[in-house]
Amino acid sequence: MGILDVKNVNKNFGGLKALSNVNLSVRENTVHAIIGPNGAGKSTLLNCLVGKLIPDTGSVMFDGKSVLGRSPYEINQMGISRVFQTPEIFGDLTVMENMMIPIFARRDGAFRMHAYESVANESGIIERAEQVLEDMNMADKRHMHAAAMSRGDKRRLEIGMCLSQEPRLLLLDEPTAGMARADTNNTIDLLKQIKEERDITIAIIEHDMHVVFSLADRITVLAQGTPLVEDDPQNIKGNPKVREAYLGESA
Amino acid sequence: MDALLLQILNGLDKGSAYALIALGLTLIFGTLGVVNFAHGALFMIGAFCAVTVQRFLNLSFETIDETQKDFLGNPLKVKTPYVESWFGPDLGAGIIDWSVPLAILFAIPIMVLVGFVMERGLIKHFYKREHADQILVTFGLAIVLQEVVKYFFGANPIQTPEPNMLRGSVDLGMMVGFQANAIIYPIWRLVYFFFAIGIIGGVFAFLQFTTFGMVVRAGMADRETVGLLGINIDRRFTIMFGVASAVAGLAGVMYGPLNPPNYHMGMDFLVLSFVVVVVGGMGSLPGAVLAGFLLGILESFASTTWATTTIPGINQIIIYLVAIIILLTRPRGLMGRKGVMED
Amino acid sequence: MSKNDVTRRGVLKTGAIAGAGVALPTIFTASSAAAYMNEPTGGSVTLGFNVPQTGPYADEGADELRAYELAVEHLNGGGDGGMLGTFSSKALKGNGILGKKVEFVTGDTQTKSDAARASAKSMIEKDGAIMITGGSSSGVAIAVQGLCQEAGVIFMAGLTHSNDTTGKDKKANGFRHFFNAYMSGAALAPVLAARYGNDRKAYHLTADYTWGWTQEESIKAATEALGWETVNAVKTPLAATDFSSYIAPVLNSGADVLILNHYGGNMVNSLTNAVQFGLREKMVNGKQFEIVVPLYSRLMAKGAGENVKGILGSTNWHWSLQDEGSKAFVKSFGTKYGFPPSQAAHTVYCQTLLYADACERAGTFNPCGVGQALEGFEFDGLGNGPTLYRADDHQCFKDVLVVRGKENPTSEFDLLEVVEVTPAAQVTYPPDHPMFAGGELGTCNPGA
Amino acid sequence: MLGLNKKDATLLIVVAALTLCAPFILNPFPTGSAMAQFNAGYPDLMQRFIIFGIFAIGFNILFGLTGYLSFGHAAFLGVGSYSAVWIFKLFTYNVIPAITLSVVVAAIFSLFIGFVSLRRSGIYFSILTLAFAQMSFALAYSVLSNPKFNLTNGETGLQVYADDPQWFHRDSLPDLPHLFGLSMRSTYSLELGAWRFDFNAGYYLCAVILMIVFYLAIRIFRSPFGMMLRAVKSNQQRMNYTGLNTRPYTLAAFVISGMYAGLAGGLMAAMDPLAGAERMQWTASGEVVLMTILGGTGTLIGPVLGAGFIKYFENIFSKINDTVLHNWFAFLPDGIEDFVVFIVHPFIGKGWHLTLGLLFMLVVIFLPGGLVEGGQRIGRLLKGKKKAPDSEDPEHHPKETPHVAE
Repeated sequence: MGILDVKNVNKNFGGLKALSNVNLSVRENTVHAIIGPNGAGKSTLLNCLVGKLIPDTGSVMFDGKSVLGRSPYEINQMGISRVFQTPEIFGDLTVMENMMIPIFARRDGAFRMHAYESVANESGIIERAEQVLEDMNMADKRHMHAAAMSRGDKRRLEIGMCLSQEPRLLLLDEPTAGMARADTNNTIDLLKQIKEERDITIAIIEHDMHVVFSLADRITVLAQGTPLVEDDPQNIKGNPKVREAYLGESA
Repeated sequence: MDALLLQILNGLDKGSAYALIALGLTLIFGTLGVVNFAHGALFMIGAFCAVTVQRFLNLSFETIDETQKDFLGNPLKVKTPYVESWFGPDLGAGIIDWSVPLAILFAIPIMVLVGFVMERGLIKHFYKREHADQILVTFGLAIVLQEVVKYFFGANPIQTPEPNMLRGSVDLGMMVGFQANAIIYPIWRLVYFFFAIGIIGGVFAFLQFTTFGMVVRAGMADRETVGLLGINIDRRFTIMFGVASAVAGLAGVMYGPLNPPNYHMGMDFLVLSFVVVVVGGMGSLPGAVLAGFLLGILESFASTTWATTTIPGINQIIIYLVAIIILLTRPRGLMGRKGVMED
Repeated sequence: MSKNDVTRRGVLKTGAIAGAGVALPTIFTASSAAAYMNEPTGGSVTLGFNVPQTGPYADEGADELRAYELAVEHLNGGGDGGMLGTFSSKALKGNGILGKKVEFVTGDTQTKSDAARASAKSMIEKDGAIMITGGSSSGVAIAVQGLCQEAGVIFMAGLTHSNDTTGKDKKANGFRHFFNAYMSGAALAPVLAARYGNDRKAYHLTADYTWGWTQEESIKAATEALGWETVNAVKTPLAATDFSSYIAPVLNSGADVLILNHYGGNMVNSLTNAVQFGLREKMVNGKQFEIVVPLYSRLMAKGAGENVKGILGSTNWHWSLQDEGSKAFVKSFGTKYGFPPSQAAHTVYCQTLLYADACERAGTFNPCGVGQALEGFEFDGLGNGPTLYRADDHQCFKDVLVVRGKENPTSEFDLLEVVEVTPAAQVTYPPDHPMFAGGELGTCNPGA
Repeated sequence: MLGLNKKDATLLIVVAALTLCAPFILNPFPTGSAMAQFNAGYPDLMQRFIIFGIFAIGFNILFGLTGYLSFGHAAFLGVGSYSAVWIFKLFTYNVIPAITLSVVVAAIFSLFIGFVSLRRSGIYFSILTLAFAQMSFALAYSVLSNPKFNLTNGETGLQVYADDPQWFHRDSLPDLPHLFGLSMRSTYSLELGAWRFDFNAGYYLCAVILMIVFYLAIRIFRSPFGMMLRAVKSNQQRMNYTGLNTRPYTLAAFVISGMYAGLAGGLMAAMDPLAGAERMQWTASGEVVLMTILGGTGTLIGPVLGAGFIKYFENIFSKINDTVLHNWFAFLPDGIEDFVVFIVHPFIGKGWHLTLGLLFMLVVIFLPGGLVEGGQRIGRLLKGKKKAPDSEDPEHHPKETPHVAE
């Protein structure tokens, strides 16, 4: 039993089988990578985990509770935070505000009518946000508008926002897609550091094998909507089926 | 039965106007991704093209008729249009009589030009701005256009009558075996309906069968990809804006004889045509046409005595009620595609 | 002064705020020394012309404004004097009012009650207008009349045709020269019966708001009294621009007359649509189908173009009248502006003269004095024959014109022809007539 | 002060000072002078400045913070006015219950309309609110004013008649809206030489209420709730995936702004006890959009400035006519004078709509931050002359295009 258990999940779009019979189990405190060629159903699977899509059949259990039919914010409140392929941050807000919002969400829940209190008086939240910014090495950018930052910084901020919620499971959707090599390496370092310093489970969808093999404890290979294999990184590298389905093309 | 047919017929001509305006709106929205609140104003400008042509044809010189007196008791100045003196009274009067259809020739280049100027001069700079900004700037433009027209033509409606030949009505009921007067229908409304069908057919054919249209349709589906193919999509979109503007303008030209144009007719139609577009589904051309006719017919039914006695005031709110219901039950409208203006 | 039952409110109106100890000295801004609101202290007196300058009635508003400027010119002794020369009362000397030069301010009603009240208030509060006049719709007239009553200035209504203005919404400070829906009915019905017979079936299309309803009620009552039958009366939305779905069922209903209780843009479009549907060429019940537009205005007739030809209706005044007053007015207006005045222009010109004259006769600008001078005032020479400003409801009683769209107009202004001048006696009704019941004139309010 | 930081407290004090001294500030020209035309310090217009300021502040809480563009807010204002006049008709002319009820009724109304409309976003939301508002207008203008069931008195507007019950009215009280006996119309005029200044009871009631609601608006802007609303505007997707439910946040903002609109409507009726249906029309909703944008969306003071600007235009600018123009340009040679008047003519007086439309377009195109941004730019320009331009300007950043409709 892992912290996240996906059982017999099927999802069709019209006639197209996007996912068929997906079984997957992410164990606590591991980094689990899901890889596969384009159109393998990685994003569909991810969307089923976070409440954006509902599978036709099957079950998705997080920590023993079903996530199916819950909306994204409820699933987040259960302890799953998600990092997007292109960084989703609050562009019009400052970095500091970006960091405070997830902390508010964790403290006050999905909605609270705190319209008369002042943000300036929320010392607990401010301290916590400053500490996370410190951890992310972004303290000097706290007053910047988030939209004005570089892509790498936006990614860093987004990860920081997710971490500030102390999630039980962190979902990363191609976190280095479209990044320059240097930014990619920075991100890898950041994620490695997170993995070492915290008790956290990470599920990562990735294209870049360099990233995958630097981070993953466990890898699931998806092809045409079905998991091909699930194994340790070393074994995946040598698996002929994987080579054929995936690595073969890009190698 | 005949009452039913009658209201369907009545809905058709109103629906034609809605459909034409909504078609143009959707073209602009689908190709350029711009929400154009000035589209009603284009309709209005079209109608005033007809007014202008009529004024132009009626340009006159004055002769003094001593036998008649004007309101101050002075000899009456009689006006004779130049056209009548050039082409003779009969042909001249005939030309004036046909001023509305003639105005089509005048309106097409004018409206295309207006469309180009609008797109190049203003809308172009708003592709990257928020929809709210687009709405606001075109809303401002609509006010300006309407006030300019009012400045030149006044606030009262101006008659632009149909040609004599097409005046009056036909008894459609008798043709299909009802008794006399059961279904009478004005000729010009029939003309308008078929004209609208023609234009709609033309636009669809244009998009369907020309390479230009294919590119535009591809652009509507995925702008970036087409841009990547190295096709100058921007220029085509400008042309598309001209086409949409001409469609709205022609709808306006031909509408004049139905109801005399006034400066605020654009605003009157604007809200309704937006409702039509939304009900049809943002970005769906067939949806816009379908919803236009559908809402026109529904509106007609809601104005029957039967409907208004059953639910008082239903004729005033039916359109909005339908819009609300559709939007809540079919969020993408009748034929909307996924992912258009959504989050 | 009105001798109606003095209500609680009536008592308060005169005593107004003075009686309320807590209140500051004045209501509005009359300084406490003044005997009444905006008492003119210098060598001039300011009138407030509140007309639609934007919105669909802007053209009528513009014509009203022209007439106001003309009236001011004449009052101050300029121009040819216009109807000052033909007016039966000779109190006006052409030296302003009570020796004070007449000045004016203008406001834009936008044909919205809110905006009209705002601009009237601004003219009273800011510009010190002693009298407010103008307007082109009944809703606005009633709203502004109410405001003038509260503020303590005289309101001389412009174009307002609803029975309510001098019916349930009448006010002691408000006066109407224009005729009303009841009078239209009373004047039209006999003409209709004479021309179209007593055995007709009428179908009403009515603009769905206050004025439309009172007009429908009036015409219905008048025609039914002559033997007509009302087949149906359908309300049309005010915002409607196309009336085809209302017109189409008319022929099927068995009706042989269509009565359009519409005004302005509504009238232009409904009439255009009705003609389009070929109604006028039809024979129903063995009779020629007819259309009637009870309230005509020349500016609107122009909008309807060819379609008005031969269609009967009523109007307050028309420039082709040949009495001395009308001729004088048309001459001075036409000379100044190059085209003949509309009925709106005529009525506001008369109202301005009547107000000025009342001031002269009363010897004061005090609204109560002016009101008293106007109440029961009988005059002639202003174009509508002998006229009475009735004390009970402040409505003018005078001849009403029945007109018809002209078949062969000689100019763009020559659209209507007068077919009958209905004498005042025939359109007079008792003050307690049920269509006008429900309101209280109250007592005049001088504002201070 | 009052839980505000120094900057906000200064702003509040400035606004308070301006509103309290408005009778002086708005009447800068002597009464008899030629420039007196530009005086705006008479009670009716001053009241309007404040009332529409309140309306726009409320609208800005929805539009400025969450980015939801409502084209139907005038409906709440109208509903507020109708409720207030009904209180006058049935119970008392005292304005306190009337204004209270107008806020409550507007809240209920906006809760319902907001609940339905907020199921959709972007232009769909705009059209839904527009549809609701137009329905309300049609109902108020004719359907609900029929003789059998006259709730709104249609075209004329709802007003108090002599035969209305007014159960709690006593003869010693003014026969106009009042505050415990102090008539809203009572005005004290101060004559100072050639100048005249009007101090109107109704205006000061409005002013006090404005200060209260402006203070509340500041609190909302600076609160975590306000931050959440800005986050909704910025990125709803991120909101959802951060564990926040956007629906109640937007609904709360919608209801709050509806209550502001209702308050404005109630005050309007309290100043002038007549509620006309036109104030519910969609063009009236458009007007508050114009005010907010013109002043500066999402800023605290912007909407108030925008409201003042437009109302000044409507009431003062629209009264300039050709005669006045000829007076102004009389110093020019005749031919040139006529030409100048001819050029200017279409834009002034009854052409004020045209000028307003042009101005509005210019603001949207060149000054998306409205008058407030204009002021800042000018301020920066002036500062820039003294010292080198600040490269680290926290207020101004290139804005990323949002990829979803707000």
